[in-house]
Amino acid sequence: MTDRIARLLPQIVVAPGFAAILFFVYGFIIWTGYISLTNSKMLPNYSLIGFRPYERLFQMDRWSVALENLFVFGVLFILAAIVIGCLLAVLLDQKIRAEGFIRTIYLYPMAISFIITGTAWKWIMNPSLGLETVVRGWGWESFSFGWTNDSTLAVYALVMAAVWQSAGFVMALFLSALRSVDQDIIKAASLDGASPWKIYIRIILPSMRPVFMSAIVILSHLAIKSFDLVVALTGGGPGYASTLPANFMYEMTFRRNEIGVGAASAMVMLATVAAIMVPYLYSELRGKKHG
Amino acid sequence: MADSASFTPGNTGSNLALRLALWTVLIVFAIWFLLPAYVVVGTSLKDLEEIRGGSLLALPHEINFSAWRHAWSEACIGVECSGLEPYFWNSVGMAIPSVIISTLLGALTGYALTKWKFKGANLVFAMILFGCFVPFQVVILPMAQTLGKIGITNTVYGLILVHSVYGMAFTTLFFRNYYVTIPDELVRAATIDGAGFFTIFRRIILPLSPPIIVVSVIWQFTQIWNDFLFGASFTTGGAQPIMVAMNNLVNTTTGVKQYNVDMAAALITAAPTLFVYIIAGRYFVRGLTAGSVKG
Amino acid sequence: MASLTIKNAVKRYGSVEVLKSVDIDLADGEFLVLLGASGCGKSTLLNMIAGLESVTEGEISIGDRIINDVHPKDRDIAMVFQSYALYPNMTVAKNIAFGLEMRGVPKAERDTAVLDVAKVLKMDHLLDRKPSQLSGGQRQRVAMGRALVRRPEVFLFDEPLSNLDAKLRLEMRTEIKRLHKRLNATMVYVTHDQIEALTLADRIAILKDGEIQQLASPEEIYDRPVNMFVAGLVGSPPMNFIHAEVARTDTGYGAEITVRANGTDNSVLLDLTNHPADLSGFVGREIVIGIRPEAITQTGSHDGPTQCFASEIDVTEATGADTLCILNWNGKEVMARISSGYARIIEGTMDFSVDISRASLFDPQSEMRIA
Amino acid sequence: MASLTIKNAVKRYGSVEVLKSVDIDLADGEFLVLLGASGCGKSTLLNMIAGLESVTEGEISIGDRIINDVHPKDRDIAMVFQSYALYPNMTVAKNIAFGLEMRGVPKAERDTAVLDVAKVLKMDHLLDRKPSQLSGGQRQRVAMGRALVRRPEVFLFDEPLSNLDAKLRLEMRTEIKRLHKRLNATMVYVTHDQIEALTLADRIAILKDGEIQQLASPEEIYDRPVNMFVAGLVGSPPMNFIHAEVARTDTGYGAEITVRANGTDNSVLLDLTNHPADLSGFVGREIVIGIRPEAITQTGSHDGPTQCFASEIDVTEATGADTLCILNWNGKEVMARISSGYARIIEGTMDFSVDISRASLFDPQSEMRIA
Amino acid sequence: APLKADPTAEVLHYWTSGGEAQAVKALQEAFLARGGSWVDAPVAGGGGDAQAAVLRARVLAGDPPAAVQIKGPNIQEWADAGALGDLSAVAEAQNWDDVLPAAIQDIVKYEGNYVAVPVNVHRVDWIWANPEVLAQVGATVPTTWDEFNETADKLLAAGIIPLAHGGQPWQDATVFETVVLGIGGVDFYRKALVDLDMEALGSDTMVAVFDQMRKMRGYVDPDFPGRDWNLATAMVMRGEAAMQIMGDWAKGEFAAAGMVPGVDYVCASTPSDNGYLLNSDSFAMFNVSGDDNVEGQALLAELILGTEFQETFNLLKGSIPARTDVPRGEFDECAIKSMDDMVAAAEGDTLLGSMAHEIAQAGAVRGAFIDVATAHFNSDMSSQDAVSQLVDAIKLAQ
Ligand SMILES: Nc1ncnc2c1ncn2[C@@H]1O[C@H](COP(=O)(O)OP(=O)(O)OP(=O)(O)O)[C@@H](O)[C@H]1O
Ligand SMILES: Nc1ncnc2c1ncn2[C@@H]1O[C@H](COP(=O)(O)OP(=O)(O)OP(=O)(O)O)[C@@H](O)[C@H]1O
Ligand SMILES: [Mg+2]
Ligand SMILES: [Mg+2]
Repeated sequence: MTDRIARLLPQIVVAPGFAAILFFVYGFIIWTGYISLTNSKMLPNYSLIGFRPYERLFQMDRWSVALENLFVFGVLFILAAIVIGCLLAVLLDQKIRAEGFIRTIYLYPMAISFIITGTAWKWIMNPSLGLETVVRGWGWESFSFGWTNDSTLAVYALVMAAVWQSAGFVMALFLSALRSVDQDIIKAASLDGASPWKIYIRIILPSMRPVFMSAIVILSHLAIKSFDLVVALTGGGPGYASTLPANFMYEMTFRRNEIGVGAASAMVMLATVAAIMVPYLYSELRGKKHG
Repeated sequence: MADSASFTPGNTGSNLALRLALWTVLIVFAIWFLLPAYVVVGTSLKDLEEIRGGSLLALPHEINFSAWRHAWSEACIGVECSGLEPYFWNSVGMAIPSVIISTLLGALTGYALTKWKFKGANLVFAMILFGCFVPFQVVILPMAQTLGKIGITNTVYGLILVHSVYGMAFTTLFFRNYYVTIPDELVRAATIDGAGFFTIFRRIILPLSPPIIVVSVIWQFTQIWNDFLFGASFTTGGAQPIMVAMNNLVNTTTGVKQYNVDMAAALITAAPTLFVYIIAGRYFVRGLTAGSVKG
Repeated sequence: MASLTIKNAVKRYGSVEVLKSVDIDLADGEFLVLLGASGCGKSTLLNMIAGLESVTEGEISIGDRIINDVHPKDRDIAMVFQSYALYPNMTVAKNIAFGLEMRGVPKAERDTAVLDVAKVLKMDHLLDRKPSQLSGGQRQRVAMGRALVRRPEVFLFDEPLSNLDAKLRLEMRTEIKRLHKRLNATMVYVTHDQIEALTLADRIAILKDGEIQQLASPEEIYDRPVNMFVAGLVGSPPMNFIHAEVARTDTGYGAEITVRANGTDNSVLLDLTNHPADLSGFVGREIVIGIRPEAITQTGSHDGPTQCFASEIDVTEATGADTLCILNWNGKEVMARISSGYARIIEGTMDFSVDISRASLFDPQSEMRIA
Repeated sequence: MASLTIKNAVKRYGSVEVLKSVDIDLADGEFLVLLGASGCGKSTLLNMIAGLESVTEGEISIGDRIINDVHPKDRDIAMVFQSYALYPNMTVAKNIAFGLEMRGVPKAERDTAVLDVAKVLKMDHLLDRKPSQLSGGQRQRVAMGRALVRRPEVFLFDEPLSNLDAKLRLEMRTEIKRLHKRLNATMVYVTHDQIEALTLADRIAILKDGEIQQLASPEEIYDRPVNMFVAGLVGSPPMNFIHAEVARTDTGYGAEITVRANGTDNSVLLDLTNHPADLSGFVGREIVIGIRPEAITQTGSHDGPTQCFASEIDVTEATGADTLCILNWNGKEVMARISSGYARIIEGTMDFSVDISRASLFDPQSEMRIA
Repeated sequence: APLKADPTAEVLHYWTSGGEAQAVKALQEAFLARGGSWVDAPVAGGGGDAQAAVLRARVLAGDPPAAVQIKGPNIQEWADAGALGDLSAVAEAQNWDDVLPAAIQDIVKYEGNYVAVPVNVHRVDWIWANPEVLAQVGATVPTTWDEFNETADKLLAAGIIPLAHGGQPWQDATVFETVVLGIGGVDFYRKALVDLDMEALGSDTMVAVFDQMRKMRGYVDPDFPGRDWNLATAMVMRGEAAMQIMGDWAKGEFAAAGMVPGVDYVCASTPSDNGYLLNSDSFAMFNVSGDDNVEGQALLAELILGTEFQETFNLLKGSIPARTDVPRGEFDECAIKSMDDMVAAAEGDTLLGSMAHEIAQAGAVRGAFIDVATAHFNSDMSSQDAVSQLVDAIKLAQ
């Protein structure tokens, strides 16, 4: 009997946590899915009305803007964070004196909440308060940095602040991967006549595919979850030019008494996440039987 | 180290130019990263007069910590003029148990999933991992209902529960990826030596885990400390964590916006996480190498 | 009593059959080596004995006790792993004592036991070090110590030497052999190094794809391999396989091969008359003659009945004590081993003596030994 | 012209002198093996030749050209690494072609070159695979291909076989040897496996702590090691060192040792008279007699002048072709090697023949060979 | 029977800024003075954006706060959901029916019973102007929209920001509704913004409204997006800008800075034909359990609508009392104007609920209005497009 328990112990240990995840993640997703098929307004309401909330969702201009923004924001944010993180990692990898110090500078934004990040950049991007005035004061009269105040630029302001916060983390990821690259490969490439630049471009970076994957997964999770940053930096504005789906969902659910539509938008977000994550997880875990 | 300079024993001339370019880029980025910190710190040390008169980027004329004192112990948040101090301790009281619980849960789960592979372990892991990606706005309403049912709404326990559960997705990822690199033979040897599941965990696995514990703790602490949404939704008034109080404080203005107090408040709020990153950042990078990179 | 009996053991992972009906019967104190290529199921079998993997079918017993369902810790077995699996966070002393501690042996007793074992393994001065501060050989010794201290009935070794360099491997091999003599415990030892197998084993079990090919003494395996797989696996440099047709001769049987000498291919009749195998059924058919390199050597060094003929040396390789010569027989490479003194003098064609009585004959279809 | 000359090369890392004035002069087409223990500076020297490490002092030239300051890619050197250092993201074909591509060779030309090399190495069917899909031996071959395709003047190998298992190592060794014969390129080969060194080299340089101990042909090194370090490093099982005092005898010189036989220690006088070394200065002093195991063997198998006496066998180890016997001389272990036929019959005490003319004598103080 | 507990009330509100915070403080002090125990639950930000989530979370958790600052149709909806308690007892004892104007009663009553307590009445359609700045271009506060545009152009020419504005959606909507009221008139406002008459929403008048909005956009400085309203007010105070269109809570900021109406600043209704856009804050009383909480609610209700508190509170907040019988003595000229105008508007049936401030509309419909108003204001969308978007959005939101 005790032997039986001993043999089942791993399952027993995993069970509470897994049960919690099942309930708090999957249970809630199912709940949300259900609600997204109801006419819930102020409070959840459990009588089904079919896909009407989704129809309404996709007719809303605000939602198209949010989706479009997510696409622009997500792609640019992930690309920029990876490019900058990668660049910094490669540069820091050149036997830099004071590497630890510089690395800390690059990494510290990770520690700061999006609320503070957003607020700080809001101040800096404020045309009359921030950088713009300063630079113009130096004599560069046409300098313009008021991205948050321009409907077309606001989403780039979000990208910039988000990249500011995450690039250091990506840099850390890449740096640690660079450190574990086989030195002989570099020597071999150098003997083969490749310049240092070529060695990075052709050999080292392509061989770090798993790190790129990890970085993309982590960054896309940040992108999809981005909410605080929008609230603090642009407030979704000007107008709703820089809202993201998470903000849309919040606005619908809590401000507009449209819980059904909010739930529908949440389900669309989750489906997006699943579309990225499931293939990734599948390919990651399949080959690791002996893990 | 992927050092390329040593490949060119000659050519010191172009090397110098390269080095210069390299440092330029590094410094430009350092400035970019430091700019907000500079603005926030600088402003928090100025008095209002100076803020109004000078530019955002100017150095403070004289260091003036009154804004800090004000934000810490005097500023009004709603009708209570207690400063951030009580909320700071709220956050501490919430973050520490949440970090401990989620780290422990993640460690145990990661250990069971890698070293005692049972049927479906990978599926369980994948399902837990997906929890990382659930936008928190989605779970507020069902979570509120649940907390209400359990009867821990508007308490620190509610927040601890929430953070532990959603944190566990991340910590499990970290620990699992780290434990995959620990040879299974260690567990086998210990099994033959007569150690059981928990003994092996406590005596063998846990002592090997500091690098990843550091990563997990830093990550979790940052996430939990910086959380606004859960804190704002599931607590009110005196029970709120500092991030919410800070937000309230920054939005509590009387006539003139006290930028210096706001910035000081932001700094006080960010201080613990900054401290953790600056002190333990090196271990963070090291732990990343050991763990999640391979994910 | 610590005999080890494996009856009909089968291991399946899902639909993959990793071990197919393995039967092994070990007497108390016997030293069995499991030899086989990578992935043939050696570790799996060992893990099944240790209780780290379940037994799909069949029975494993130690003494009279069937242990299929006994927990590893209660099997009275110790195991040494390829990677040593030392607990990195514990000192050497703690590593060795851990098994005793888990079994509730009091501290004082543990300490003496550890010290005893450490003395036997000449590492009592290392007891306070952490594994990371040890050299490969020292780590290996700690792993042994951990197994020894518990005085189990059965020792299992999973390629314990493969992480060591050649020199150390030699040393540790001798040490294990000595230990076995002293303890007289039952040991099962996994390796894919045939030299290790030959030098250590009382009996060797040769595994291929989860099936035992031959289970016999090292001499038997070396001299009388049951099939071409075993013949090719054991022996370094490996046995030469020469395809030839059996013909009846005046005195009995023979097989004609072509041997390149002085630039031309000459026909040579290998005399199989004195060979113990019954070739009556093979006249006019092709067989495979397996001759080990050391059975083809300079003239005047064999004891038994030999046959001499000249052969051209393509390449020589001096390995120190011996020199390997690559000859050309039947248009294929054949390796001969001569003593080093010769190689340095002779290049080109020289006379070789072939001890055909020590050759193994195989049926090319079934690849089985012709008895 | 692709001779390789290293003059007085020194390498320092900060204050640590890793290489101390190394002098090597290689003729075109010569095969040099650098042999030495781990950390003795083998890789460092190779990297300096390749241009991957700077030269602190001294000169390295290929042909007439001093290459100290030439960029690696312009040195016309190819290198094969222990870890193979294949580019994991490229196919085999791309891996091999990369060096050509970097040198601006047009695609069509590259493709033919790659195919040629692949055929030579029998891996034209693998060209589209990624390194991760290859076995160890195949990877090794790709690494070779990458070096070959560029037809450089000098090949460098840094322990290219140490990641392979014994069998594959043997195969690849032969392949490298054959390649060298075919290409007749200058090759420098690093290893710490003495068998590899002995079989491959035209000349061997033995390194210890950054200093060359002996630079000579394999025979010279095996038979006439300049010091005890070299003697102990080369040969497996290693040379036996027997400490004994030189005495004048009727015919010349001798050294008395005690040999355990039939349970008692008997005194035996080893006759050094026929030994070429000049022992006049050593009478009454202790010397070290280095005898290789194969020089102590069953009676009747030596050609030269031998000496026979009985000795007790402590342990035997059958390694297949030969059997190693551990004897007890002067209270210490001495290893003898006999042919396998004997070992299986004889246990206890038997007669051994010792070929003392092949022994090396050393001064125990300086550890240098007595000429 | 349980001992009579101390009255306790948890008050969820978003009055964290300026005069508002002082006003709440006054209420708290009064409550404490009556032996109550006040649990403050402020959730700052965005006119209750953050508070909305908290409230829903608390209600779903079955643990609502005692009093929550909500208003307009939201009260009806919460009541409809069965979340609100009944204040009839207090109301009757205090004669609320007699002292509250009908328009206010409509807001705080559900099915004839009081479920919320009105705190104040805010007028939304105000212009706050800095007379000195206006004088620089020889202007006074405009009384028609044409005049407004003229004055603004002059200010612009003089390098002065004509309109201080914060680019948050609700502020955009505030300007929008005053323009609707001004350009379209009272009836048009009622049809379009209250009754959601599609014809009115799609009419040329609405096009004209958006044309005016486009002009307004030109009168705003480039830094306006995301600016808090009180910072815009400060711009008027400091003379950086000439005018601000904002509800009378802006007056709290002037007062807090020690400025005197008619001297340091002037208040005037935005141009319209006697329209009055009403905004009223109120505390909805949620179903709570426990005697102490019920007591607390009653006490709070009584205090809030007490003349004394109505006076102090509204003096601080800048609004006018919800009840009509509060002595006017202490109030300034702006407040008095507001009181007079409200009485007149009520008589002339020109008293309208504010759309932007959730009196006329709540939730989805208000959101739809705001979306279009802000989208138009922050882009170069044509008025025609804006109108058709508005029609679509309102249809979708209903
Ligand atoms: N959990 C598993 N699921 C499926 N197949 C497995 C599992 N574990 C091992 N195998 C397979 O069983 C076979 C035997 O594995 P085993 O580890 O016993 O080989 P081995 O003989 O020890 O090889 P090596 O010399 O490389 O250690 C291998 O083909 C392996 O792929
Ligand atoms: N960058 C360096 N700084 C300081 N010392 C170094 C450096 N690189 C190598 N060494 C030292 O130089 C010595 C020689 O190293 P090298 O790699 O040449 O040894 P090796 O003979 O190739 O050994 P192995 O067989 O282990 O590969 C070692 O003691 C090593 O610690
Ligand atoms: Mg194995
Ligand atoms: Mg090396």
